[in-house]
This record gives sequence, C-alpha cells and structure tokens, in this order.
Amino acid sequence: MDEILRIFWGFLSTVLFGGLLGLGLAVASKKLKVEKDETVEALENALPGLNCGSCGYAGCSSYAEAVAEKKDDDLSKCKPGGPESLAAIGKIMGIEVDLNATRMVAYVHCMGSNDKTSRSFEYEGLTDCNAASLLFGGSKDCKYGCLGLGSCINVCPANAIEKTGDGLVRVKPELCISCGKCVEICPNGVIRMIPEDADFIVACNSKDKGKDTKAKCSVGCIGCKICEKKFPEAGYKVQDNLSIIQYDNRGPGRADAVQKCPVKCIIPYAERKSNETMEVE
Amino acid sequence: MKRLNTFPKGGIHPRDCKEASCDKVIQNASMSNTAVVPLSQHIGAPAECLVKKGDIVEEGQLLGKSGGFVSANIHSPVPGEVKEIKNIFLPNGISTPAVVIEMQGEFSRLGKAVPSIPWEGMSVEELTAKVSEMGIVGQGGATFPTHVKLAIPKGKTCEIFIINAVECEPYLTSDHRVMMEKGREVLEGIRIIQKILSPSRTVIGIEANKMDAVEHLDTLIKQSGLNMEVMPLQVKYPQGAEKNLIKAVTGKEVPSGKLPLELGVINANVGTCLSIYEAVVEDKPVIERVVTVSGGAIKNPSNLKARIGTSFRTLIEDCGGFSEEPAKIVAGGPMMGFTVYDLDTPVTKGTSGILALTDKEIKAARQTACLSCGRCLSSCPMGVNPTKIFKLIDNNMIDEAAEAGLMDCVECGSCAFMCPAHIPLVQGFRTGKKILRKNAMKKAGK
Amino acid sequence: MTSTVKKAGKLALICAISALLLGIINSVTEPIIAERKKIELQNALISLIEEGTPGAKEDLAEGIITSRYPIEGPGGWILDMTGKGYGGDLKILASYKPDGTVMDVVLMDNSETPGLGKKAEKSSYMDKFRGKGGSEPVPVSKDMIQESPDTITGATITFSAVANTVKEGSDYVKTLGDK
Amino acid sequence: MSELTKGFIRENPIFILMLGLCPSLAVSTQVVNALGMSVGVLFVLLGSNIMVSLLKNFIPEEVHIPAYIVIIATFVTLVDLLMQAYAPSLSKSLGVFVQLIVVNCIILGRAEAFASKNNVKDSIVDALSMGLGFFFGLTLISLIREVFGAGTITLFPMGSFDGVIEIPGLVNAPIRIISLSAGALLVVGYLKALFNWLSERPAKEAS
Amino acid sequence: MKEKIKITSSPQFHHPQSTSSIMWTVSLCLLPAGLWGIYMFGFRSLLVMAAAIIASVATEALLGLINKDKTVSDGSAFLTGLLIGFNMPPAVPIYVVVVASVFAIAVVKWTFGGLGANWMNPALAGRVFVFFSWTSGMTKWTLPHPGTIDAVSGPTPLGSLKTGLASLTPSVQGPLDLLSAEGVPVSYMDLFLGRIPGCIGEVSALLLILGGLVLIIRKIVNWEIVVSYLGSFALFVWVFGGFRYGTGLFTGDVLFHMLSGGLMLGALFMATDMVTSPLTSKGMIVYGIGCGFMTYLLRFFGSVPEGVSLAIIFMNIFVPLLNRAFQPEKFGMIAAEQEAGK
Amino acid sequence: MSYLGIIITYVFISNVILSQFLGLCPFIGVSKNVESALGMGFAVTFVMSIASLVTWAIYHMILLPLGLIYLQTIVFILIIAALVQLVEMVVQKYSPILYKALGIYLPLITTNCAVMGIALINVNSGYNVIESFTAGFSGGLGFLLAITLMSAVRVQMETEKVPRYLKDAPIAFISGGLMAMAFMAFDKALLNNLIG
Ligand SMILES: Cc1cc2nc3c(=O)[nH]c(=O)nc-3n(C[C@H](O)[C@H](O)[C@H](O)COP(=O)(O)O)c2cc1C
Ligand SMILES: Cc1cc2nc3c(=O)[nH]c(=O)nc-3n(C[C@H](O)[C@H](O)[C@H](O)COP(=O)(O)O)c2cc1C
Ligand SMILES: Cc1cc2nc3c(=O)[nH]c(=O)nc-3n(C[C@H](O)[C@H](O)[C@H](O)COP(=O)(O)O)c2cc1C
Ligand SMILES: Cc1cc2nc3c(=O)[nH]c(=O)nc-3n(C[C@H](O)[C@H](O)[C@H](O)CO)c2cc1C
Ligand code: SF4
Ligand code: SF4
Ligand code: SF4
Ligand code: SF4
Ligand code: FES
Repeated sequence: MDEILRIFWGFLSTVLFGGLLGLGLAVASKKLKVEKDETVEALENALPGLNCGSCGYAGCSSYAEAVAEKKDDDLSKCKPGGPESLAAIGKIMGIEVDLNATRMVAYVHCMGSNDKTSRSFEYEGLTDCNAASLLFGGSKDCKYGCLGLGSCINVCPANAIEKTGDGLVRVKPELCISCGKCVEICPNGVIRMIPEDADFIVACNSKDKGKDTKAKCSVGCIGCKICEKKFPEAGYKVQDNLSIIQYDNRGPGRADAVQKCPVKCIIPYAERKSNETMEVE
Repeated sequence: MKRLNTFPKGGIHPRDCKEASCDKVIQNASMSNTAVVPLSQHIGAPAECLVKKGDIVEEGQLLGKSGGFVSANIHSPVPGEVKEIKNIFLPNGISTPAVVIEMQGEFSRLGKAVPSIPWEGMSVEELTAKVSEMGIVGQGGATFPTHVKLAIPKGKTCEIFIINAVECEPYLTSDHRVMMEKGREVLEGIRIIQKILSPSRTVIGIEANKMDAVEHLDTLIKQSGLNMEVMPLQVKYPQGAEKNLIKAVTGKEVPSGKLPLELGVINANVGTCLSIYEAVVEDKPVIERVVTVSGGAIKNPSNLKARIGTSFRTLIEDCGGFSEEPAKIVAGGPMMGFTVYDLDTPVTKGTSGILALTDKEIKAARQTACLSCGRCLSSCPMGVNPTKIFKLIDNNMIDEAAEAGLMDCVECGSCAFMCPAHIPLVQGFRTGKKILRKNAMKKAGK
Repeated sequence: MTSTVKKAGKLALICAISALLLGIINSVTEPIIAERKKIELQNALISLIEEGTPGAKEDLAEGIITSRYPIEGPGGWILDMTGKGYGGDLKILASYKPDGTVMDVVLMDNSETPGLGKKAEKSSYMDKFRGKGGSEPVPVSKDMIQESPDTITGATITFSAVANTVKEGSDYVKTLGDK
Repeated sequence: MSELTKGFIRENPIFILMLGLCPSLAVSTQVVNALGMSVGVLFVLLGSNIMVSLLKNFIPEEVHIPAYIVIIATFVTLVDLLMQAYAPSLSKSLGVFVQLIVVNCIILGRAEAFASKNNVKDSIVDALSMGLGFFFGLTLISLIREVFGAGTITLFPMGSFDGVIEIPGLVNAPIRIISLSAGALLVVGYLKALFNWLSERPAKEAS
Repeated sequence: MKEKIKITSSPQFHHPQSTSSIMWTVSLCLLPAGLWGIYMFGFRSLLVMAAAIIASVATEALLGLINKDKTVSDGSAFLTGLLIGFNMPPAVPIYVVVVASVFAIAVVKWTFGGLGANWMNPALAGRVFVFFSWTSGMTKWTLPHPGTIDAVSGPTPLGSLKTGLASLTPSVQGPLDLLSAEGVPVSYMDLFLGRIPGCIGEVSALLLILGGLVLIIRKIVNWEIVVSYLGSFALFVWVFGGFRYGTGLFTGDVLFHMLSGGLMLGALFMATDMVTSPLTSKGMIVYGIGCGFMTYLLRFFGSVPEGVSLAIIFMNIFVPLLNRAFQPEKFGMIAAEQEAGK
Repeated sequence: MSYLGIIITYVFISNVILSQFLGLCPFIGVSKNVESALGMGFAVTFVMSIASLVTWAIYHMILLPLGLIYLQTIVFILIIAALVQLVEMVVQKYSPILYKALGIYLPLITTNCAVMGIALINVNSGYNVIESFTAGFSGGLGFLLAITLMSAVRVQMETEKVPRYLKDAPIAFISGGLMAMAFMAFDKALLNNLIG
C-alpha cells in the first residue's frame, strides 16, 4: 500500500511539474518569438561554419546576417563552402547561381629558383617576403619574382602552399580553396588565380626590359613577343614586357608557342601539377 | 648637482662610439666624376624632373621641381652634362629616378666668396618662399620638407621652438661639428626661423656628451644677447626623437597620433638651421651637407662636407678606405640607419653618416624565440608593447597589432637593440605598417 | 490558448509515463538495494571475527564512534568509526576483544589517493594492528612498527588517521569492561 | 557500415565532437569503470534515441528540449537504479557521474542533432556508432591512465581471477599523477592531438 | 669588400647579450652552488645532475630535430636540466630524474612550441610531476657527508619541522628550538652555508645569493621579482609565523625560513625565469608577492613541507592574466585621454 | 564545515573543473578569449548559486518527505533547465545590459555538468540550505577562476608556434592538466591546518 502511495505521489508531482513547465515554456516561447531571423538561421546552416573569415566578415554568422539584410549582394563570397554552399544560399535568397563556373586556383608565376637567378646581397632578417621586400625589394635582382620566404604559406588557410626547397614556393591546386589570401599578401604580386583547367602558363612575372630580365634570370619572360606574333590566335598578349596568357581564348598554336619560346617560360599546367621539380624541358 | 632633463619612460644607453670622429674638423670631401642626384630625397612626392639626357646644367640649377604639397626642389650639386636618368635604389630600400651628371664646366660658387644678403628686412612670406625655393628638408633624419613645417596652419601658434641638437645616434658627430665650427651661422639660422614662427621661447637641446658645444653656443648667445637658451640633457637614446625631446624639454607629452604643434611646439635640426642660414643669407640651395664617416672598419674616421650625389665610395676613400673587411655598410646612424650593398650609392640631403661596421661591433647572434624578458617593453620610449605587437604581426593579426599601438612606434630600434633573442622587431613593425597601409588603401579604393 | 495547453499536456504526459515507469522499477530495485547493503555490511562484520556472530547494531555518538555491534559468543565489540584521512573521512570497522586487543580492521568508504592512502584498503595493511591494543600499544607512529614502514611512506596522514582511530576504539572498548 | 564506424575516429564523440568530456575524465581511473560507464551510456543512448525518433512527431516544437530531457533522465535513472541493485561496487565508484549522463552533452547533442530528424533505424545505428565510439575512447583513456598511473588493469573478477592484472615494473612505482586529475587532462590532450592527426589523414590520402 | 654584403633592417648593431649568452651565464652562476651540493652529498648527486642534464638536452635535441629547429645550443635545455638536477634529493632514483627532465622539455616546453612558448616553468613542473608521482623517492634525504663515501639518510629541517609541529610541546620557542627538540639541531650558519640535508643545489644560500647578485647586476634577473618575492614572504613569516609556537604576532623566525628549503634557489633563479614571469615591473611585483604568499601558505599549512616549487608554478598560471592587466603606459596616452575627456 | 572552509574547498581544493571534472565542455569550448570566458564564468556562478538553493528546497521539502529520491535525477535536470530559461527571460526583461553580457552563454549552461553536479554533491554531502548556497556559489567561483585563467593562457598561445595538431583543444587540455597539477598544492590537509 505504502509503495503504491509513493508511486502515486511521484506520478502526481512529476505530472504537475511537467505540465507547469510545458505551459510556461509554450507561453514563453510564443512571447519571445522574434528572437532570430529565419533567413539568417537558414543561411548559417547553408554555410560551412568554418569561421575562416575569407568572406571578409567576422565569421559565418555575420556574413549570413549581411546577406540576409541584403547589405551584401555578392553571394559567392564564401569560397570554402564551394558550389554547394553557393547553391544553397542562392536558393534561400531566391537567386539562381551559376554552378558551372570553373574553380579558380592560385598559381605562383615564377620559375626563378636559386640557381636560375642572380642576387647581389645577403639578406638577414625575418623569414617573410613583405619584410624582405622592404630592403631593396628582396635579395633577388629580379624585383618581380617569388622571394620564396613564404608569406603566402603563413596566410593560406588550407595549408595549400609549400616551399620547393630551391627558393620558390608552389601551390598544391587540389588543396586550394580559392580564397585569394595569398594573392593579397604577396608583395610582388607573383601569385595570380588561374582556372583549375588551365592548359598552359606563362610562369614569369617580370616586367623588366628583356635585356635586364635576361641578365637577372635564365627563365624569365623577355617580352620578345614571339608567342604573340607567331601565333596571333593562341591568346598570348605581351604587356609591360611580359606575356600574359588568356584562358578564355585558347586558339590554335597554343602548344606550339611553348616550343618557340626562347627562354621556355611557357609551360603546360598538367605537367607542373604532377611534377615536384621545376624542370620543364 | 642638478639632474639634467630627459624623458622618463624607456630609452637605452648604447655605447656612443663618438670619440672616433667628434674632434675631427669638417673637411671638404672629394667629388666623384659623376654625381647621381635622386629626385626623391625627402618624404612626400618625388620632384618632377626638369632636365633630360644631354642637357648641360650649372651648379645650383634646379633639376627637379617640387612635385606636390609635401615635396621639395632638387638642385644640381655640380656643373656638367646630364648623362642619363635611371632608377636607383636609395638606402631606405626605395627605388627612385635619379639624374646622372658628368662633371664638366665651371663651378659658379665653389671657392668664390658670396655676398651676404641682409634678411632682417624680408617679410615672413619672402623668407618661407626662400626656404621652399632652396629645397630645404629636415636634416634630422626624417627629411620632411622644411617649408611645409614652417607654414603653421591657421588657428595654431608656435609657443616653443626647439632646436634638436641632441644627435643621440651613436657614431654620428656631424651636428656636433657643425655647432662647434658654424655656431654663428646656426644661431643666425635660428633667428631667421624665430622671425618666421615668432615663438615665445627658443630652446637648443643638447645631450651632455657634447658639453663643449653647450658651452660654445652659450657663450655665443650671451655675447650677442640672443633670445634663446641652451639646455643640456641627460644622455639617453632616443632623446632626439621629436616627441621625446619635447617631453624632455617641456615635460609635456604630445598626444598619441598628434603633431607637436598640438602643444604649440615646432622643432628643427641644427643642420636644418644651417641650411636655412645658407639659403637665406648666401642664396645657396641644398647641394652639400656634413657627413660623418666612421665605424670600426674605416681607417680615418672623419667629418666631411660632401656634395649631394657623391658616391659613398669616394667618401670612404677620402677617409683612407677600409682598415678591415666591414660586415655592414650603413647609411645614417646604427640605430635607425639603413644598410647598403652598393658603394656607388650617392649621398643625399638626409645622409648624416656613413658607417662601416665590423662583425665585432654589430654583435650579431642567432635569432631565437622571444623569451618574454620584457626588455623591449622597458626600453621602448613610446610605451608600446613591442613583443606583443610583433607576435600579432607575425601571426597576420595586423588589425589587432594596430589596436595595440603599432602606429605609435617611431621605429627607434631601442627594443630590437635590447632584445636578447635578436628578433628583428623593427623590421616586423615596418612590415606591419606596410600591410596596414596597403589594407587601408584597398579599403579607400573600394 | 488551447494549443498551448495541449502542448503542456503532452509534456505532462511524457512526465507521467516516466514517473510511473520509474516508480515501478524503483519498487522492484529498492528492496534489492537495501538487501545488498545489509548483506555487504553483514559480510564485512563476519569477516572481522573468527568466531561468534555479530549482534544487533547499537547507535552511538561517542566522538568518532558512530555505532557498535556486540560480538555474540566469545564477547568483544565491533566498532563502526570515522577517521579524518588525507582525502576526507575514513569509514573504519574494527573488531576488538573485550580487553581492547584488536582482532581485525577493515577500511570501508574513503577517498584516499590511489597508490598511497588507498593501500590501506588491503587486508595486509592492517597486520600492524592485529593483536595490538591489549598488552602491546597500538602503533600510532612510523617508528613504532618494525616490519614494513615502506607501505606507509608518502601516506603518513592516512596511517595516523587509521592508527589513531583504531587506538581510540581500543580505549573505548577498554572502558566498557567485560560487559 | 561507415555510419556505424564513424564514431570510432572520424566522429569520435570524445575526441572529435568533444562531447561528454566530464565522465570520460572522471571515471577513467580504472578500466572496469570505463567499461561500466560505457555500457550505461550506450544503453541510455539507444533507449533515448529510439524514443525520441519515435515521438518526434508527437512532441511539440516549443517543449522539445524538456521532453528530450525527461526521456533521457528516465533512462538514466533506470540505469542508476539497476546498477545500484546489481552492480553496487561499480555504482559506488562511478558516483554522481551516472546521474550526470543526463546532462552529458553527447546524448542531448545526438538527440537534437540526429534522432529528432531521422527514422528509428538510422537513430539506432547512430546511437550504436556514438555509443561504441564513446566506449572506444573511454577505454583508451582508462587503459592509459590505469596502466601508467597505477600499474594495473582492473577488469571484472571472474572465478579465481580477482580482476586485477598487474603490470610488472610499473605496479610498484607507477607514475601516480597520471591517475590523478592532472594526468587525466594531459592524457586527453595528447589523445585529442592524435585523433586530430588521424582524422585529417584520410582526407589527405583521398586527395 | 665581401662578395655578398649583409643587408639587414635597423638597428644595425646590438646589445651584447643574447639568448644563449644569458642561458650560459645563468648556468655559470649556478655552478658554485651545484659544486657545493656535490661536495656535500657525494658522487651520487653528480650522477643525478648529469642524468637530468643529459635527459633534458637529449629530449631537446630530439624534439628540435622533429620540429626542424636547432635549439640545443641556446643553452636553455641545459639550464632546465641543471635546475632539475638542483631540485632533486641526492638519493633519488635515476628514472625519476629522467622522467622529470623528459616531462619538462617534452610536455611543458615543446608541446607549446619550444623555447619561449611555455607558460609554466619546465624545471619546476617536471619536479612537481615526479614529486606527486613518486613522493617517497622524492623525499629521501641524505645527510651532508663531505669527503666520505657512504651516504646516511636524514630529514630536512623543514621536514622535521612539519613532523615536529604535529606534536608540539608548549615550551618550544621557534623552529630552531623545535629542531633541537626533535634531535636534529641546526644553526643559522649551517643553513646559510648549506651544511644541511636538502636538494642538491638548494642548500647553500650563500653561493646562491652570490650567483643571484651577479645576475641581478647584469640585469639578467629582474630585481622586482626577487625583492617582492623575498620581501613579501619575509613579511608574512614575521607577522604570522609565530602563531604555531604560540608566541603571537610579529615573532616569526624570518631568518630561518629565508635560508631553508629551496627559497633562495626559487626566488633568484626560478621565479625569475623570464619566459614564465610577467613582462612589466608592476606585473612582476604582483607576481612576486603572489609567490611570497603562496610559499608562506604552503610552508605553514600545506601537507608537503616545501612550498616553493608549487608556489611558483601556481603563480605561473596567473602570468598571462597579469600581462594583460599590466600593460606599459603608452606615450601620449594620458594627454590623449584628457583630450577625449574634454 | 565552516563557510570559509566550503569556499576554499570548492574554489581551490575541489575546483569543479580542475579536480572534479565538471563542466569541461564549456571550459574547453568558451575559453578562447577572456571576455567570453568571464561572461560564461559569471553566468555559471549565477545559475549555480540559484540552482543550489532551489534543488535543496525541492529535495528536502518534496523528494525526501515523500520518499521520491529515485526521481532526483529527472526532477533536478528539469529544474535546472527551467531555471536557466527563467533566468534568461528575467534577465532579458529587466537588465538588457546583463543580458548582453551573459545572455548568449545561458543556453550553454543547461548542458553543463557543473550545475547538476554541484546540486547532486550538495545533496550527498548533507548540507543545510546556506551551506548549499555557499557551495553552489563557490563552485561557480571556482569555474570562473579556472576558465578565466585558461582563456588568458589560450589567448597567449594563439601567437605562439604551437605544433599544428596540438593547436586549440589539445593545448587547452594540456594547459588544464598543468593547472590541475599546480592546484594540487591545495589539499584537504592544507584546509585542515588552516581552519582547524
Ligand atoms: C628615434 C629617432 C631619433 C632621432 N634622433 C634625432 C637626432 O638625434 N637628431 C635630430 O636632429 N633629429 C633626430 N630625429 C628626428 C626628429 O624626430 C625630428 O624629425 C627632427 O628633429 C626634426 O627636425 P628636422 O625636420 O629639421 O630634421 C630622430 C627621430 C627619431 C624617430
Ligand atoms: C598527490 C598526493 C596525494 C597524497 N595522498 C595521500 C594519501 O592518500 N594519504 C596520505 O596519508 N598522504 C597523502 N599525501 C600526503 C603526503 O604524501 C604525505 O603526507 C607526506 O609526504 C608525508 O609522508 P611521509 O612522511 O610518509 O613521506 C598525498 C600527497 C600528494 C601530493
Ligand atoms: C658548461 C658551459 C658551456 C658553455 N658553452 C657556451 C656556448 O656554447 N656558447 C656560449 O656562447 N657560451 C657558452 N658558455 C658561457 C660563456 O663562456 C660565457 O660565460 C657567456 O657567454 C657570457 O657571455 P656575456 O659575456 O655576453 O655575458 C658556456 C659556459 C659553461 C659553463
Ligand atoms: C634567469 C633565468 C631563470 C631561468 N629559470 C628557469 C627555470 O627555473 N626552469 C627552467 O626550466 N628554465 C629556466 N630558465 C631557462 C629558460 O628560460 C626556460 O628553459 C624556458 O622556460 C624554456 O622556454 C631560466 C632562464 C633564465 C634566464
Ligand atoms: S609567392 Fe609571394 S608571398 Fe609567396 S613566397 Fe613567393 S614572394 Fe613570398
Ligand atoms: S591562400 Fe587561398 S588562394 Fe592561395 S593557395 Fe591558399 S587557399 Fe589557395
Ligand atoms: S622601435 Fe618602436 S616599439 Fe621599438 S622601442 Fe622604438 S618606438 Fe618602441
Ligand atoms: S626583448 Fe625580445 S625576447 Fe625580450 S620580450 Fe621583447 S621580443 Fe621578447
Ligand atoms: S560532459 Fe560535462 S560539461 Fe559536457
């Protein structure tokens, strides 16, 4: 009898307690409804939540807020989220997003490794390209090339950049999340974004006159215009003594130019991707 | 004995190494056959080039015209033919166009007596115009165009004019020698500035390791009954830094991020005063300056009066060349100066010294991680936290570094001098400031 | 409003089912738990004496002694005591002959350090007390034991706590006389 | 299958999700405690996941948290009562941490994140995966802590075996601090680093 | 001229001290006290010191190799090893010493990134780690026996004090009195010179003070920490130290407590480790007072006789917070604030 | 035990985090910067003090007299959940400043072992009502102390070259371990010597 009475009391008090609690919560949740914007919440879910800051906001949720409040109309700022995020965000905001845009990856446009370039002094100080470039633009005589001290390595959130061991760095395209931080930090602007499916690359950044470039580096683009003139349809354009390759214009002769380039600074991308060394024959 | 004034916080006492050259009378330096005259010898916009290849120029002829509000004229130091205009690197690591002049023809001033121009009757405007025309820039190191400094904005007044005769950088003795040998001219220059600024008080601040200069100037002032005073200061680096000097002299702190004019103070270097004298009284543009050539690797350390554009090599040869292999060639003092790798680097308006330092002198050691010893904090005259700021910059947290006081740093180098871990703190701060500027520009651009 | 009540009702329903379920389970397990505790104590008591049986519990409030059990048969007492160890209270059961000689001691609940004070849980630890307290004094400091002071290095506090408690029990039993 | 094994490394509740840390540290002084605790957690996890996913449509949104809590607390109390009745010594050495399973973030976390969105079968798989992951993690911690900190491995007594394996050499002079609170935190820290490394490796290899 | 000349950022010259010269100088200043310990406690203590140093340096070398950072030559691992050796009783088992050293270098130092990154004093953390693990091995003391081979064990003054206090008789007037009553009489001179049992390097207050003074003069050791630590500790002992003997306030035996245990070693060489102490003078003073208070608390009330190691590593925890709280005053900030206020 | 004794016990000797392992999830999760650590610490202290009072009352006035101890777990957790909700609403309504400072941390507290743990420990230790409150309050203080110290250490570690896989959580655990080691300076014997 005692036992049953106790069970009864427990039953009753828990029911009362639960009921009151439920009532309270149900009422309260109604009264405090407006708490969070649904769109913001949905956007937050669509974002990867890495809080990497590559969108330029303090974190995923502040980007979500900015998008939701239409303060920012660029929906593609979250590079790490990739196409999935983009599509999801687009859906929430009611905008169609082009999923077919090719992924861009960073590329270090320089082949001037230690043995191929000249130097006039011994730099001593921080292992940081921006720091080194404050002193006579770095110890390499070419003031456009990669200093190889790896400022870009330090900022890359994806650990996608590594030193080659001979005074340069290279991007591992498969890890790159297209955030563009390396492009921004590099003092010499030698990193530029290229499409993932790039065929060829002019792996040089020197805007020096051909003669000067030749004196400083054995693989630098000398702006001889052979590529541009001999293969006018191939999409090579020489500006400021530097050949720029166009990826939206891949006409005939593209590959032939590689052979004709006197300094051999046009290289096939696929090869570079798999090869560890800088040698291109 | 009364304690001499100084700034209270931070500061260091490196060996001053001035004994090698402080008694050497200023000699005229040789001139190299070609003068390389950079068009940017000052802070601000480079001068606009007025000559082209093949032009024949006279001594003192205008080569470059002030290229903006903060900019200065450049004059030819020698007569000759313009051989080319090429880009060169200045010691501060910046690339600038320079006019290369091959010396030929006749000097119009050199060795000739020039009549002094009476200036008492000139108006303030005329005087400032003269300063501007003659291309005078501050010779204390910052090379800020002097006419801009002297043009006080409306609503502000100059209460105190301070002459920076501290010369706190080790090795350097050029200001010291100028005071000893050209005291009268310097005082005359100060009087010209007094006329322009009409301050109620004028103070010449000199560190106590130059008591002979203190006495010399004091006597001259007393003799002529001038309205200025000489104030000896305790020896402590960086007393010569503007804000610290003002604190030492007046006891007041220039607020963070503000100019000295906020306190009604203007200051100028002794050499600048001499230049003003020469400009106004002798009608002479800045075509030469006094340079201390010293350091353990120099055979005969000296003070030389050199034409702008003369190569470092010429000056070093004037001093008997190297006595041993130098580890570093420095333009300026060892605390704030820049290393150069090319002895063809020319003397500019801002070159106060050329030092050839030996391995023994520079005390290089392997860089290690920060020990958190706090020496950088206690030596910083600006009261910032160098190790914290450096670590933030090192981790790409530039905005946080700015918040922690990066922009307050005057790059005096006290912290890096003291750091037992030999961390290039100042280089880090320069890098941080560079990135900060870049970011700000990008933001403004957007 | 009705929907609010309905929601609250649903929660209440879940609570009710839970309470009911637990009530039933509890009514099953409660006696088992009680029984277990009793057996555990009984086993501990029996293990402390070689002959005779432990009698009924008598609650006490004599300093550190919380209760006593007369040993039926040869006489003597089992005391339930609380000492102050390194990590807190030590619950100690000890059996005494009527003259205060320690028959056996066991350390029950405690929060001593494993490897140090916890060693006292081992039966061999109590060897130093067995047979003491009558003609020979209970050892209360390290110097008073010869064989293995090693077991108590680094755990002096636990040792003194156990020793002092056992000694106090012995003294208490002596005051009871031959009753 | 990968759903079931994800809890071991890739989504290990202790080391990767970092949930349920308190019991992992508090009860891992002896292997036997870790085993007991894991079984308790697995039971509660299974029970509550099943119930939550069954009732997910019945429970109104506003009160879903209290409702989950009640369900979980019920299972915890069940475990607690059963342990007291049938495994009293285990119950004693686990102390309040049995009752604390209730707050233990894994269960709440999983109920919220998984069971309330999925069907019963998936919920069971998830509970098993998480429970086994917890079991794995906890056993690992306790093994390290007991071996180094006490020089023993304590299991269930069976027959003549008293349940304690003594590690020769260590048992007489163990690194005692490993079995104390400081050691627990240190061990978990290094294990977490190890798991960080392990969980990153497959990603690397795949690429 | 050299082929390639050095280009660096300013400043172009440097103060003569460097990390490694500091570390080696500190090691050198510790040497006399270490030699004294070896002389007092015999060959075995040399073995202990050697084991500590070798284990530390080897661990450092190995981890340096893994982290691609050559750091052995900076001397900090040598110093850490030396200090671990100093903090060991002469009779300690060698494996204890090795574990302490490996723990110090691998866990306390390199886990956080090596030299300068650790926030807790490695040597002391290593010592505390093994102390709590092998308490008995760490509390086996040897009587000083200069010149003779065989070691006799005996308690340290602070240890005897602890046991003696447990059964205090009212007639005892202070620690020295109590120790005579306990049968281990010592004099202030014994304590000062180091003719007492204790850890190898901590016994000779005299030699430690001399070494410490050299370091203070060379500005390697911050006087702020030393003064505030010793000062606050002395004050606490003087004011409250007499209570246990029933002699009331202001009767504590300051001299005895200053000279005994590892206080001098701790205050001069270990609390002053720059890596694990605050950056600014104000912070250092607060930290020193904290150390002083904690040492007093643990010595007089703790369950272990020696409080210095624990006091210092306890205060190490507060250092990051102290560094935040006591920032240097920025130049021109006062004026700037006034401006803003106006 | 005296109230001072309780405070010393729960702040130093049996610090909820460093020796009892209660509330580790937020300890690791919310200690990345000093500001949020302080916020979380105060929020926990606040809720823990009140929860100790309320659970004491429920236990001694309802569960014990009615013999319903087996419902302890379920009732306590519901009370804590409700309490946290209530506190959140009250604070939001009456002190927006406090809500801004603490509000965002409140939801994290329901799933925090420390609150429930201290409530259970209070009951098991047989404290009276004021002792319970003191224990709850000082348990909170202990949490506040530990999480604040940890956050300062972690902020400092952000700019050190911590090996990659040890970054963040592992380093927090290991730092916690070292802290716990230093906190072992405080033991029960010290307490006994100190307050008799
Ligand atoms: C660290 C530091 C040290 C300086 N030392 C001196 C010095 O010794 N003598 C000097 O005239 N100017 C020195 N200056 C430059 C002054 O701050 C200031 O620019 C100069 O006195 C202004 O005069 P000016 O414009 O005539 O050069 C120093 C600046 C800095 C930042
Ligand atoms: C982590 C730790 C745990 C301890 N545990 C105990 C214990 O369980 N029992 C005990 O009596 N003393 C314990 N102590 C205290 C000391 O080990 C001991 O009281 C002191 O060293 C004196 O012991 P001894 O004279 O036997 O060497 C502990 C100390 C520490 C540091
Ligand atoms: C065992 C031992 C080894 C030493 N090894 C070195 C060494 O490798 N490098 C070094 O710079 N100093 C070493 N020293 C110390 C130096 O001889 C000298 O004391 C120290 O560099 C003083 O530098 P300072 O004059 O700059 O203060 C060592 C000292 C000792 C005792
Ligand atoms: C004055 C001074 C005291 C030091 N004290 C210690 C010490 O107590 N323990 C230690 O491991 N290292 C000490 N070191 C060495 C070094 O700072 C230490 O290994 C770092 O903490 C490692 O990062 C000391 C160094 C100096 C300069
Ligand atoms: S790519 Fe640019 S940032 Fe990277 S290492 Fe080369 S120069 Fe430096
Ligand atoms: S920084 Fe960004 S863009 Fe550059 S390599 Fe790394 S991931 Fe790619
Ligand atoms: S360089 Fe900057 S941070 Fe360093 S001491 Fe000078 S002002 Fe301070
Ligand atoms: S002086 Fe150097 S080692 Fe010392 S705290 Fe500053 S940066 Fe670190
Ligand atoms: S398990 Fe305790 S707070 Fe998460």
